Amino acid sequence: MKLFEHEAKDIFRAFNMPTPSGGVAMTPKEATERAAEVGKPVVVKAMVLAGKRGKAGGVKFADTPQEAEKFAEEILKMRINDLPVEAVLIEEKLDIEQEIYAGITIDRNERKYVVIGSAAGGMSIEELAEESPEKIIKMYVDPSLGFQAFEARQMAIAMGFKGKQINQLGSFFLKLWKIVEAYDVELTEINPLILTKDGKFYAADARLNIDDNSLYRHKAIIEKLKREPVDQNERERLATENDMAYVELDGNIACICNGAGLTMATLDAISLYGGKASTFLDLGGGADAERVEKGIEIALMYPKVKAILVNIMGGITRCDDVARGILAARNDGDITAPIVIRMVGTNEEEGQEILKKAGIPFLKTMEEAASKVVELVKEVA
Amino acid sequence: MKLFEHEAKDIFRAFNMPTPSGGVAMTPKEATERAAEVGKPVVVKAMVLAGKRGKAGGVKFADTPQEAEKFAEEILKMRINDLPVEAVLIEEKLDIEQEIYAGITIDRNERKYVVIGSAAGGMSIEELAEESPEKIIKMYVDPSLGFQAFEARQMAIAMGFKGKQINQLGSFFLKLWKIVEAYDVELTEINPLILTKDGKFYAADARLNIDDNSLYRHKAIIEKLKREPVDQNERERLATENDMAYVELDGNIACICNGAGLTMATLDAISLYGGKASTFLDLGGGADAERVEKGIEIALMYPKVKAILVNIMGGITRCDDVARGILAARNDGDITAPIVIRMVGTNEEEGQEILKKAGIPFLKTMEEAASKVVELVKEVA
Amino acid sequence: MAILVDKDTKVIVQGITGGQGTFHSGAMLEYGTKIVAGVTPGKAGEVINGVPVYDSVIEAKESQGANASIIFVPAPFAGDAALEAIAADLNPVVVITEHVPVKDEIRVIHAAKVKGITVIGPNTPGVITPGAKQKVGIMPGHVFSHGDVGLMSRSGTLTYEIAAGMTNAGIGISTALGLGGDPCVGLTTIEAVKLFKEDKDTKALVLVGEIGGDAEERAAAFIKKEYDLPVVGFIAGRTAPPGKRMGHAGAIISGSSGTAAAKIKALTEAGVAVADKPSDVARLLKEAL
Amino acid sequence: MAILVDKDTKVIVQGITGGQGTFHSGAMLEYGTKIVAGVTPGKAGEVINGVPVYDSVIEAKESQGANASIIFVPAPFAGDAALEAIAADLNPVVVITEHVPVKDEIRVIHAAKVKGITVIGPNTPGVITPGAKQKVGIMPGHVFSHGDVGLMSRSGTLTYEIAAGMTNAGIGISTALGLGGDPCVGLTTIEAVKLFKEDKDTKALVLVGEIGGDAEERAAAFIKKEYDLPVVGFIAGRTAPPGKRMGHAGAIISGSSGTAAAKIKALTEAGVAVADKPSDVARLLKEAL
Repeated sequence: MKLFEHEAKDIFRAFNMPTPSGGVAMTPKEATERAAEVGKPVVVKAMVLAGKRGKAGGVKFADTPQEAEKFAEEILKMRINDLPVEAVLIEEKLDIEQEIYAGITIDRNERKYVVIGSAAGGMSIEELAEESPEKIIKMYVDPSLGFQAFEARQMAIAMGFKGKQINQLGSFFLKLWKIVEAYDVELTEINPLILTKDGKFYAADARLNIDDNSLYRHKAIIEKLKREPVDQNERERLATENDMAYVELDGNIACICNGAGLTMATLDAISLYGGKASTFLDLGGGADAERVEKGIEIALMYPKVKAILVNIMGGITRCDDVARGILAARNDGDITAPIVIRMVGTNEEEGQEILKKAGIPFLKTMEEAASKVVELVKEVA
Repeated sequence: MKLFEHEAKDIFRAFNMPTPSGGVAMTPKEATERAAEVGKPVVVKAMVLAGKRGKAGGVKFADTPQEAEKFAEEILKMRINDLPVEAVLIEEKLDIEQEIYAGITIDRNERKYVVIGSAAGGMSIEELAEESPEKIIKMYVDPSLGFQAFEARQMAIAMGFKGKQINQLGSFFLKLWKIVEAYDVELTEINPLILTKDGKFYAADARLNIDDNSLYRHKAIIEKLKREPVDQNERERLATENDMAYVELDGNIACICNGAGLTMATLDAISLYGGKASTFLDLGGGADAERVEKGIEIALMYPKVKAILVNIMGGITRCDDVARGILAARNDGDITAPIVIRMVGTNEEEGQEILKKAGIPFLKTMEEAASKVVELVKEVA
Repeated sequence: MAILVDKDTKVIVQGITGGQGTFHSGAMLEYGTKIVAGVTPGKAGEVINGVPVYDSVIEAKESQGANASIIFVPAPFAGDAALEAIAADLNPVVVITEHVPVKDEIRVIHAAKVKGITVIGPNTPGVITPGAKQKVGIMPGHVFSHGDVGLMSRSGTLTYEIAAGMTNAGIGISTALGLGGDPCVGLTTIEAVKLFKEDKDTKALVLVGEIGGDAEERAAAFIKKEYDLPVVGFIAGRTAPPGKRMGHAGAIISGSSGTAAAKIKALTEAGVAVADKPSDVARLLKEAL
Repeated sequence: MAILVDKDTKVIVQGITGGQGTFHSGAMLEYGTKIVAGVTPGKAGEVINGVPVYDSVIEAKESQGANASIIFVPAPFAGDAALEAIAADLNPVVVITEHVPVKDEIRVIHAAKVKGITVIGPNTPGVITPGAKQKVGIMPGHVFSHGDVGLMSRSGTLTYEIAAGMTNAGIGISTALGLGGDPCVGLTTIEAVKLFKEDKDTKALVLVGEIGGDAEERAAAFIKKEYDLPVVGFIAGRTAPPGKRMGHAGAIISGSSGTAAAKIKALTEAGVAVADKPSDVARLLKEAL
């Protein structure tokens, strides 16, 4: 679950991490009030769960409350990365001495949390990693001891800080770690973490992603946020509700399969035969007829879809169940695009029998099926 | 810091640990109200930070609110172990199927937390350890992993529980561990933890001691309790405020020394010569003149004191500082009992010079000093 | 011979009384797996598929002499179940459960590492050694035939697809191994290659990877230096867009890292024949052997 | 020879810029201790008593080649400082600080144990080896003279009292060691006895104990079985009442355990000559040697 910047900053403040003064506004009028409260030049930022909002025009500096209102109005109307801007955050514009990067994420090779810092913040860590990898300091967290205060200070030292800034910046890293531990955070970034001209550190930005698998442990915070995850469109939300993995792509063939690896391989096969997939839809293990029907329904809600490829490798999933699901979808008139079916494995013969009786054709290999669906789309176009 | 039972139970409830219904009362009238709210027979318990309050008459069962009021009135007037009863706790009288012991403390040999349980609760764990040690189950907590749910269940299994009670009791132990971790608890006991006839577990009692050295980490809870540690008399409190170790004993000679080991050894030496100490007072390391004077002042507040033995082994503590402190106390007229001084080590000669000039006698070995002070007391008596 | 699971493997099924545990313990027993006990706290005395149920792993182990565990308990309790298996020195510990919080995974993996225990998964189909008729997992046993090719993969059904293709082509498997679809898993790709290297009955490898992380690149570096037998690879997700989780929590391209192209390049440079389609794997194996 | 501290010991003083750190680093230097660096985060570049100050232990160690640490930082930060010293592989780590939370002590002791590092204390006067003119601690150096008797104790000034008595009687010390007055300390009594047993220049032991716990009983059992040289004991707190902390957090009789009587009995049965008064220790040593 990705938190909005202002939500993340509420948590930061609960851990005594300094953030710029200001607050969130849902309307241009509220933005004026927030800016007036700050009483200094402010930054107006789009609250949207998408990266690169700065480049999309979602961050503006305003010298007066009136200007803040104007920018808030503009920004609140925007969509960034196909997502609506939910609110704006009005914050004091800081007097910047230095922009710093601070983050914690999980290193999948080490199977450890890794704390990352750089004195060259402001740009994305990926860009920084390409341009100046030597400027990135990484420290792995011992799984039995956790991240220690002395290690947090070592981060600051390695980043080139001196004197009391070692303790100040170390304290920032330590608090960030405590937040990671407390909230099952899988990725957090403060970029930039700002050192002001008068020598203070502030979390000027805040990214905080909570491990979705851990949300059952954090009911209090979800309750407090009073919202569901919002970085999804209607189809994505529907798929999540039905516990299906669903990703939209640029092509026009919807792939409905069981298993993530098989679904990816199916997408790839379509590409090999010159087609382009529109949809990654993994039904998961042991899908029954109803689930198959639901999957077809969700896939067809996406306007780009011109054809469907169902590719099932029966293991726990039984081919007869899949066949019944397809049949039901057809009988309900849900299948509004050409469909190609490939289905092998558990109860393969029973499933094929059902399809045969219903006059629905099916294929035996995924290569045949992929090549067939690409052909169909070409005919439709 | 020892918490009162009702304070400990507030924490238990915050961790979703079932406790009997009821509440605390400061007056007999409040006790009636609490009992009426419970609406069933209740137990009226003295809130006092002393063991064996049951044997002292501090726990009574009342069938009606009127009876509860009467018992509350009696109990609120009591002193148990020389401490006033601060309040009474009125709680539902449970329908007991079994009394269980559950506790967590620190094992000083293993340098680990140890979880302790017994299906034979109700009596003190020390008595139980003597009578039926085989009924006590102990499990050490791995310092890097902490106490795990499966270990908590193993406790319940080893204690002889079966079926869903394994999970229920396991959950009790796990919550107790989480409290220990969250609040730097050095000792907690639920004795008895009651299994009711309808198959539910309740923390019927609650003992919770927080490591005094960790209190700086728990300001929120201390704030919430709105009290200072209360299991001390005025002299003890004064010594604590002045960061001195102070213990009152049955004899009549106050020992004022530097270092806990030396102070104990001085007490023992007095006993060897046929005397009895009234006071253990360890000034700590590096005591200055003011501190020595303060120590003498506190020691003499205890009415039992008939003579004082100051025994200083100068290391960080300087004998001249000690001499100046004694001199100041004498000059202020604070020394109202015979005093014997033994003082060696750092700046020994300067210190002795000061005492000599002031006409205050001193001795060179602790044996001489101990034997001398015992003589003095005999003369006084 | 094989790796991880063989005829001497005696398995405890943790969470045997749940739907998944009951269903798959039945399927495993049918395949031939030696399941000696099940564990569900509070349900000691029950019997599932003829298997006695205990309250704790240690009781089950001590009563029945088990040496491995497979875990079907729900995600919130899976980490605890794995720690219980590790504490009882079962090895390997196969965690089928999906959606285990990554913080729990890290704790489990670290605890296992300290004791030298292999954790497979979480979010894995498990391990199967067809020659010993032992599967500790949820894969359909009939698609795996006995032979001398080791198969490892980060995904389930894709593994079955490739195994079925191999079986149809008359190529058998020594051990097939699901590594799990999560970013953090116990046994890593490179560790699996090392295990197969030590197994004298494995004469070739199939490495099925997917986008996300650089486990395949690391394995490729090892293969280039240390592994002399034929290896055929397949990488799923060539057409996956960056920044999207493709079903598996671990299948995500972040920035320029974790792409199929990079993995295919690394494997090719290590002398691995990389298949374009799952069905090419069997053909490339035949060419290589 | 001696134990823990000798002429090759090169010490880092953590918290050197604080009052205690500055005062005692001066006293240690005066005694002859090789202090090579101090550490106070944020104060790199300062010089205290001629000793250069660094921001971190690792920097201090790498710059000056230290191998031991003494810690004077305030209690809330002492656990972190000890973990920093342990991470930098300094050994021993002497924690002078009093009032360290026991939870922190447990973490530190465990972390050290995993790496085979000796932690002395917390709440200890430290270690002194008079023959090498090295003290890593706060004891007054002049009361300890060089010789072949090992001295260990759970208290400070009582140790000085006994050491002074030995010095006056012409008995010298190989190494004297404060174990610390807290219930949980790093180096335990029995471990100290074992270290002295391995030291061929220690010909006899003085074991100064006090009420609380059963460290002395455990050491007595070991001495009975494995230690053949003379041992003289002293136990403080014979007249202490149960249930009261006698100054040290660890000096408390709980129920019937931790009494002086039990300790004296165990030591006597192990062949240890137990002194009635501190001044008897030197006499008993003379008789034994």
